[in-house]
Parts: sequence; C-alpha cells; structure tokens
Amino acid sequence: MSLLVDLFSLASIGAGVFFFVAGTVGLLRFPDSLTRLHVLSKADNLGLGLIVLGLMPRADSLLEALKLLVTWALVLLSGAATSQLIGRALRRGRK
Amino acid sequence: MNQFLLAGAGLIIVTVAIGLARILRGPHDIDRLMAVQLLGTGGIAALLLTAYATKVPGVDDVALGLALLAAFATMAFLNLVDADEGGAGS
Amino acid sequence: MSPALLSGLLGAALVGLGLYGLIVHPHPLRKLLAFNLIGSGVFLVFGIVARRGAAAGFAFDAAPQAMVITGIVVAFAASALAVALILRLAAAGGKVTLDPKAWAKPDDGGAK
Amino acid sequence: MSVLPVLDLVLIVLVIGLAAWTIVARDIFAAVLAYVAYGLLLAFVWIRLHAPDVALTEAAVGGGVTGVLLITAGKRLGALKASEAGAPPGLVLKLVAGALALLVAGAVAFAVVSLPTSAPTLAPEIAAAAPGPGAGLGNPITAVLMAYRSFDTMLEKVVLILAVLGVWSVGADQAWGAAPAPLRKPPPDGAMVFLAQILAPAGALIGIHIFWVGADAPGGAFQGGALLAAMWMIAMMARLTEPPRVASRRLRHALISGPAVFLVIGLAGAFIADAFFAFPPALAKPLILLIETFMVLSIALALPLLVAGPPNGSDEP
Repeated sequence: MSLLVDLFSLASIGAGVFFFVAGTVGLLRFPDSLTRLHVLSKADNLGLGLIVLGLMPRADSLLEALKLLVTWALVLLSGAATSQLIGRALRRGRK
Repeated sequence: MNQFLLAGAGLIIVTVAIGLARILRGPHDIDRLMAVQLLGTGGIAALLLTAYATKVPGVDDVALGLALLAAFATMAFLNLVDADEGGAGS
Repeated sequence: MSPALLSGLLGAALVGLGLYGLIVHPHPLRKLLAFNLIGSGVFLVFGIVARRGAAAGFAFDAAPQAMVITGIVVAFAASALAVALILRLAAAGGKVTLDPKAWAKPDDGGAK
Repeated sequence: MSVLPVLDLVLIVLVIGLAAWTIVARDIFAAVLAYVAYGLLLAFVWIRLHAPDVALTEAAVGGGVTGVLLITAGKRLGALKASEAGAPPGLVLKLVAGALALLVAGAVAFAVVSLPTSAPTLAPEIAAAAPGPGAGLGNPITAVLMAYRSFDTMLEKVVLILAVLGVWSVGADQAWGAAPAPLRKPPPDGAMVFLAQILAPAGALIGIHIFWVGADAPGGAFQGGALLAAMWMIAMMARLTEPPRVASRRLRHALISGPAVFLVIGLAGAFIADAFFAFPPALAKPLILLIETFMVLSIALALPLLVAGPPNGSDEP
C-alpha cells in the first residue's frame, strides 16, 4: 500500500516539476508577452495542482489535505483572474 | 522518498529562479511581474514539498497565506497601469 | 555547514549589500530598498540566535523570534512613512533628489 | 539528508542574487520587483530556520503589503526622469562605500561565526514562566508576545499608530479629514471584482483561523492581523469598499483600541495581579484573547491605512 502511494506521489510530483520547468522555459523563450502569459498559467495551474495531488495522500490528517486543496484552489483562482486582467491590459497596449 | 521531495523542491526553485531572468530582461514591466508571479507559485510548491520532507509544523499555513497573496502584487500593478492610461494624471 | 550558520552569513552579506546601496544610490526609494535589506539582514542574524538558542526540548528560542515579528511590522511602518514622504516630495517639487543644492532657489545665491 | 544542504545553498545564493539585483539594477521598477521576489524567498529561509511564525509574518507583511506599497511608489516615481533623482556618485565614493560595506559585513560574519558554542537561551525560562499557570499558551512565541514581553508588544502597537499619524500629517492642509485616495482610480474590471469577492471573504476566514490557532500552533495576532489587512486592501483595490475618512471617530477609536485595551488591562494587572502587565492566573487566557482581538483589529486597520497614504482632497488626483 505504501509502495503504491509512493509511486503515485513520484509520478504526480514528477509531472508537476515538469510543468514548472516547461513554464520557465516558455517564460524565457516565447517571443511576446501574450504567449508568455499563456505558459505562465500552465505552471500555475497544472504544476502546483499535480504537486498538491502527489502530496495529498501523504497528509497526516484530513484537515491538512484540505489545506493543500484550498491552497491550490486559491492559486488557481488568482491565476485565472490575473491572467484575464493582464491579457486585457496587454490588448489595450498597457504594459 | 524524502530525498525525492527535496530534489523536486530544489529543481522547482532553480528553474523558477532562472525564470527570474525576465526581471532583468523585461522588456515591459508586465513581463517582470509575470516572473515574480511564477516565483510565487513555484515558492508555494517548493515550500509544500520541503514541509512534507522535513516535517516542520505550520508550513501549510504559510503556504496558505502565500496563496492568498498570489494576486496581490499583480492587482496593485494593474490598478496603476490602468490609471496611467486613463489620462486622469498619476 | 548548518542552515543556521549559512543564514547568519547570508544576514552579514545582506547588511553589507544594503549599506553599500544606502550610501551609493541618490534616489530615496532605492535608499529605502537598501535600508530594508539591512533590516532583514539583522533579522536573519536574530533568527540564527533564536535557532542556536534551542535548548533541550525546544526547536528554537522564542524571544528573538518574537522580536523579529514585531520588528518586521515596525520596519513596514517606517517604510510606509518614508514612501509617503518621498511621494510628497515628488508631488511638491517634481523631483526626489536629496541634494540640497538642487532645491536652492536660483535667486538666493545658492544659500545652503 | 543529502539533498537538503544543496537546497539551502541554492536558496541562499538566490537570495543574495536578488538582493544584489535590487542594488545594482538600473531600472527602478525592476529593483522594486526584485525586492518583492526577495521577500517571498526570505519567507522560505525562515522556514528553514524552523520559524514558521516569522515566515508567515514575512510573507504577509514583508512580501505582500510592503510589495504593494513599493510597487505603487516605484511605478509612480518611475515616471520621473532619472536626472530628477540627483547626481550619481563618483568612483571614489563607490570604492569607499564598497570598502565600508565589506568591513561591516565582515564584522557581522565574524560575530556570527564566533558565537559561543553553548548559546545563551531564554527558551526554558519562557516555557517555565511565561505561559504561567492557567495561561495555556502552547505556542511559545505567542507567550513571549502576550505575556513574557507584553510591554514591548504594546509599545510596538503605539509605534504603528504613530506611523499612521505621520503618514496622515504628510497630506495637504486643505485635505485634512478627507479620505485617502482610492487604491484604484478607474472603475474596476469584472474579473478583478470577481477575484476580490471570493478572495477577501476566504482570506478573512483564513486570517481569523491563523489568529485563533496562534495560542497553540504557529500563528497569532500579528500574522492574522496582517492577512486581514491584506484582504481589506484587496477589497479596496477592486473598489468593493473605499478608504475611510481620516476624521472618522469610529476609525480612530478602532485604531487605538489595540494598545488602549492592552494598556488598561496591563495597568489593572498592578491591582488584580501581582505586577504591572501581569495577568491573574485564572483569567490569563481570556484576558490575553481579549487583548489579541483588539490588537488584530488595530493591525488590520493600520497596515492598509499606511499603504493608502495621506488624506486627499476629492478634486486633486
């Protein structure tokens, strides 16, 4: 059972780290602000989400697991709303 | 397993830090801001990973606080940028 | 090296960097940033004192940590006051230089 | 433990790199953003020093609220021409400053390295004396703030209020009594209103939770108050609410309620307990909780007022 949990964490956290790497590469390599905004949301949403998913079975209590989930939900909400706002500001030429 | 969690945390911190090169390069202030936002998210992820590996109590609350403030700087920045373009003076 | 020792050396480096910036930068906001670097460097030195003060059964000495917490809030209050003054300076004269010569009126013969 | 030292080293190199960037960056806004990123990473360093209470305060105050303050100032001042900031220093001054900085940093580093091996500590004393019989404070930091060094904590609140007075007095004479300028001038975007409508109540709950658990776990009045302050600022940034008029009596009473309640109970300690700023053992926990509640209120009001700045006449932008 614990081996199964470890394997699940390993896969999920590994994938999360991958998305952070991808997000950083995109932030550095993509040509303009709008495309960079696009990769940023991948790291925010998927990267942190997969890491939270991988850590959740390792939580000591239900409250701890819930806190992990709320942390991700808050970042998800903030990321989605600010991406929208940044995108709108960019389209109006405000940089 | 703990070594793996810590390695993951280290990898995230390093990559996100490389992304901070955007603060140096710009070219716009908004690009710089995006790099800081990526650091914020990466910092939360690395913090959670380190917390589960080293078992320091209370770290989940710190991550929660950081998540609450993830949009804080961006909101302040956009408010100023919008005001500038409105032509109503600074 | 232990994280406590490393952080202590980090604190020393921050104090040095901040001091350099505080002297060299003419812009008051840059001076404020530099001053805050000195402050956090000092807090870190406090932090390692707290960590080293861990006696049997305690992870840390709470007294220095509590002082750092109040210190962070006071440092913020001071920064906010400084920012208010800088913005007022900019609004009043259109410039933020701290050089008294730049503020001397042309007709008073450069009086200090 | 083989990865951890590497992680520590990476973290410290990064923090020094960001600190150096705030000093050497040409662009003032880049310097400000580097400082905000630095504040975030510093919270991580505090976790590595086993200080989650400090990390929480640093994240909320050092990274969050200070970040908004500096971004606002940096963006406004960035519009000024570089020549308006004063002459850049000459090479001699740079060299002298560098030498002085090296000397001071070296002295601090030497002091750090040569700290006595058997470090002096107050930890057992605090554990024995501060929570006292009946106080029941499991978190030693709350015990220090509220019982062991309570007079310092009360004075720290007074400093906060003096700073608010200082910021208010910077405003123009004719604006006195008015409200500070709103944190956003144009009407807010729908997405920002939506974000604030969810974030502010959720954050207020989390702030109160962190204040409440502070008796036994990391958290407390400072951390909870700082988070509540941030949430009020988020609401003001989305124009869900406006900064209050500085002439408002209710605002002023709420602002001083923290230190005032603290002082009254502290003075009463001279009669109902054995000393100035002592609590009678049976009542310690409820009294501390009462003081902390008003302290949270004071902090949550003072921090946003400090960011909002001096009162502003309605006609002037």
